Formats: sequence, C-alpha cells, structure tokens
Amino acid sequence: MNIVNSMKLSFLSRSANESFARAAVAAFLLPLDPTVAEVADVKTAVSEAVTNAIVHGYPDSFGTVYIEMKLTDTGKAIIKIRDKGVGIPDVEKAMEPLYTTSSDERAGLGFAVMQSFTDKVRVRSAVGKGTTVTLEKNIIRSTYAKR
Amino acid sequence: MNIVNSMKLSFLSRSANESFARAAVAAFLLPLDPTVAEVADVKTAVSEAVTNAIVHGYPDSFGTVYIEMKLTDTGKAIIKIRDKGVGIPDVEKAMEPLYTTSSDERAGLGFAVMQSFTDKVRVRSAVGKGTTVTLEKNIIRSTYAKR
Amino acid sequence: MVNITYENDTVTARLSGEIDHHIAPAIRGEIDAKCESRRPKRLILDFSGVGFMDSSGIGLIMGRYRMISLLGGRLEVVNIPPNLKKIFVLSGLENLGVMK
Amino acid sequence: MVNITYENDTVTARLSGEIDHHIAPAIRGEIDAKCESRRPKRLILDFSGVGFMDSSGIGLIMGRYRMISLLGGRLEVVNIPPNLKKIFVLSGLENLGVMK
Ligand SMILES: Nc1ncnc2c1ncn2[C@@H]1O[C@H](COP(=O)(O)OP(=O)(O)O)[C@@H](O)[C@H]1O
Ligand SMILES: Nc1ncnc2c1ncn2[C@@H]1O[C@H](COP(=O)(O)OP(=O)(O)O)[C@@H](O)[C@H]1O
Repeated sequence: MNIVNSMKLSFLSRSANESFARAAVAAFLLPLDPTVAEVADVKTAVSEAVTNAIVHGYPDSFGTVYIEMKLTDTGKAIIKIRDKGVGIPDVEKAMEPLYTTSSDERAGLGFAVMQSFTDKVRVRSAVGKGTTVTLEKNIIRSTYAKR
Repeated sequence: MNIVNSMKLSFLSRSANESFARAAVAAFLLPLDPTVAEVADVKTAVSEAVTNAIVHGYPDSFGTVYIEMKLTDTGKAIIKIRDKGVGIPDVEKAMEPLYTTSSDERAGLGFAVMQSFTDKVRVRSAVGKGTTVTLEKNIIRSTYAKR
Repeated sequence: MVNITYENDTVTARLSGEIDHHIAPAIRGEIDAKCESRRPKRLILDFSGVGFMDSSGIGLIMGRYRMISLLGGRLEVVNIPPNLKKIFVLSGLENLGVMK
Repeated sequence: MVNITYENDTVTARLSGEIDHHIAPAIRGEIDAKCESRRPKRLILDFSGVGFMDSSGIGLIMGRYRMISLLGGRLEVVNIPPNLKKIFVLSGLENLGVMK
C-alpha cells in the first residue's frame, strides 16, 4: 500500500468553513473515482469532524483547523482532522451515541455518523492540547493505481 | 481593510491536483458571494499559476505546491501560489504573452490569462529557490462584511 | 435555504441546499418565528430540495419536534431524498413517528 | 472528455468537462490518432460541452491547427460557450480564421 497523493489544508475555525472543508476533501477524493454515495459519506463524516473542531475544540475563540489527506494505490482515503483546542477528557464516553456536552441543538450523533459513514475512525485527544480524528474510507471501484 | 477569513493548502505537484486546487479555491471564495463569471475568472487564473508550479517549477521531480488565500471585509480575495522549484531567471520576459520555455504544447499565455482574469498579479522568484505568484481579485457585490 | 408558508393551520418549511451547523441556526430562527406567530396545528418540514445534511440537520429536526410539541402542534417530515436516508435511519428519528 | 466521430471526410471531436494541462494530453492523443488514420479534409472541435478551460486548451487548439494543416486538412472550432469567450478572445485564435 503506497501513498499516491496527499494534501494539507488549514483554515480558521469559522462555521462558514465547514462547507469549504467538505468541498475541498470531496474534490481531492475524485481521482479515486468514488461513487456519488461514497463522496456523500466522506463529506458527511468530514463535516462532523470539522464541526466538532470548530464548536467543541474552540468553544470561546477562533483557532486553526488542520486537515491532512492521503490517497493510497489500493483506493483508501485517509483523512486526519485536527484542532489545537480544549481536548476531550473521556474519549470513550464522547463517542457514545447521543452523548453531547453542548447546550446548543447538537444531536450527539457526530461520532456515530463518522463511524457509520467511514470504514475506520480513530480519535486521539489530550485535554488542553487538542484532538485528532482520523477517518479511513475504502473507495471500492478505485482506479487510481491504473492511472 | 481587515482579513475576515484565511486558509492554507499544500499538495503534491501532480497534474491531477490542478482541478483540486481550482475547486478548493472556488469553494473558499463562495462566502464573498461572487458571480459565476467571477468564480470562473479566479478558477482560470489559479489553474494557470498552479499548472506553472507543477510544469515549470518542478520540471523533473515531484515537489509541493502551496496556496494561501485570504478574504477581506472589502470583498477582496488574495491568493498566493508558491513553489520551491527552479525559479524564473527573468520574470519580465516570462510574463510576455506567448513567451514559453516549454517544448510541450504550452501556449505561453499563462501570465496573460492571470493578468486579464484578476485585478492584480505579482510575481516574486529566485533561481533555485522557487516562485510566488500573488493574485488579487475584487468581488464586486461582496456581502462578507454584512454577515 | 428555507422557504416558509402558512395555510390551513399548517406551517410548511421547504428546506434546500446544504444543511450543516453553519446554516442551521438561521433556518431554526425562521421556522420558530413563524410557528410562534401562527401557532399552527401542524409543522411540515419538506426535505425535497436538500442535497447534503449532517447531524446538525438531525438536531434541527429534534429541536423543532420539541418546539412544536410545546406549542401544542405536531411535526411531519416529508420528501426525504434517497441520499439522506442513511443519516435519517441512523438518527432513530423513525421512532418518533414524524417521518411520512 | 472527448468523443470522436468520422463522417464525410470530417473528424468531429466533441469535448466536454474541464480542459486543463492534466487532461489535454489524453484528448490530443485521441484526436491525433483518429486524424492520422482517417486523413480528413476537416477537423471540427466542438466545445459545447466544455465547462472550464485554461490556456492549456488554447495550446491544444493551436497544436491541432498545426497537426491538421500538416495533414492537408483544415480546422474548425465551433460552439464556444459564452463563459469561454473571454479566454478565446485573449488567445488571438480569432485571427486564425478557425472559429465559426
Ligand atoms: N474536537 C473536539 N474537541 C473537544 N471536544 C470534542 C471534540 N469533538 C467531540 N467532542 C466532544 O464529544 C462530544 C460528542 O461529539 P459528537 O458525537 O460529535 O456529538 P455533538 O457534536 O452533537 O455534541 C461533544 O459534545 C464534545 O463534548
Ligand atoms: N512557477 C514557475 N517556475 C518556473 N518557471 C516558471 C513558472 N511559472 C512560469 N514560468 C516560466 O514562465 C514562462 C511563461 O509562463 P506562462 O505565461 O504561464 O506560459 P506557459 O506556461 O504556457 O509556458 C514559462 O514557460 C516558464 O519558463
């Protein structure tokens, strides 16, 4: 399994950038020749992780959100979404469906969506240091290797 | 004039990333409420600068292409496209329409397109160090300030 | 984004575009304002024009369910496009009996 | 990308999508192969399906102009969408007399 393409992206934690992040990730995915449903899955999962970084990672201030994306010759997309925000005290608990610390209208389904819309979700977090979410999605009919 | 949003992007100098770069820049521009023609202008100019970085900046190897983009509250988009490639010995000459050092089917119109499709083009280059192209585009009916 | 009409004791909100955390508060504000002034028996959320939605959309629906229940009305969610089925199933919203 | 047909001494290449430096070589290859085997009197490049094009597209046209001239044929560029007018004007291609 070799990395055939990679990109890095960083932007201000403004909510307007949620749609930007989705669009950029989707555009980078295209050479893997994903189906419309696969693109939608990745966009949705990325939207959750980026929104979490903006809403929960930097609750009282603007910070920077970092995305790193790699494509492999086996048709796997690996997407890392990182913030240098407040961090998560108990990751296991945070990942339970319906769990939310927000008083806003958050459904507590962000991690559940990431898990159901991608093939693998890893979360690393340290209180006061920030959070990194790594998503992996296998694009089934990928043709990158053939190009 | 204040910066209201900013992003950074970097990617491998693969030609497949030309369309990715255009799409990402276009998506980041959207909160300025550009017209379809303004989006097309920016995409075209960015495509020229990114292609130059890939083709001319890194002629014999893969390198990294860097994009920095800022939006101001006066509706200006400032886009920097940078490579750490071979550099341009004579920038003035390089910018002349129809001038090309390529034996491939390049038209020699890249800089001419950037100049005619944006409001300002600045080029800084050092041989052996790389090239930075800065594009500025004023989005006329911009509403970012009002949001 | 959202187009809201009132007729026959019913407020209908036709959503469109991409529903995420950035846009949800504006949609919520418009729907709630209309419902508070009209006090309808029924609130219909029409998703036919929605191309993308993340869990912020689920939060939006749950919140409107609570709001309209407090006002004594009921919620109906209609015209869910095929590509949004997956997130609706995951949300468990089907158990609320609001999806038509 | 490109769909190529041959009829009445004419090769017609219908281009579509986004034309840039990444995609241009593949388009060039297909058109040139067809022209070299058919030796047409006329090569028509139909741009009606093209949504985006940068100066790589201009290079592609100039190159096909040279190629078909060497083969003794002539080039026609047709159906340029309004949003591409600007780059065609800038290119000076109008002076070649190939744009219909
Ligand atoms: N990047 C992050 N930084 C800090 N806390 C986070 C982050 N991502 C998630 N969390 C915590 O995990 C909880 C659950 O997240 P999630 O399942 O996405 O639901 P929601 O975003 O709707 O609250 C959040 O309420 C928050 O407390
Ligand atoms: N990023 C770059 N690095 C090195 N040389 C460059 C770069 N950008 C442009 N050039 C030089 O400037 C010339 C003119 O560029 P341009 O007007 O875009 O035409 P074209 O790309 O068709 O050659 C190129 O042929 C090349 O020699």
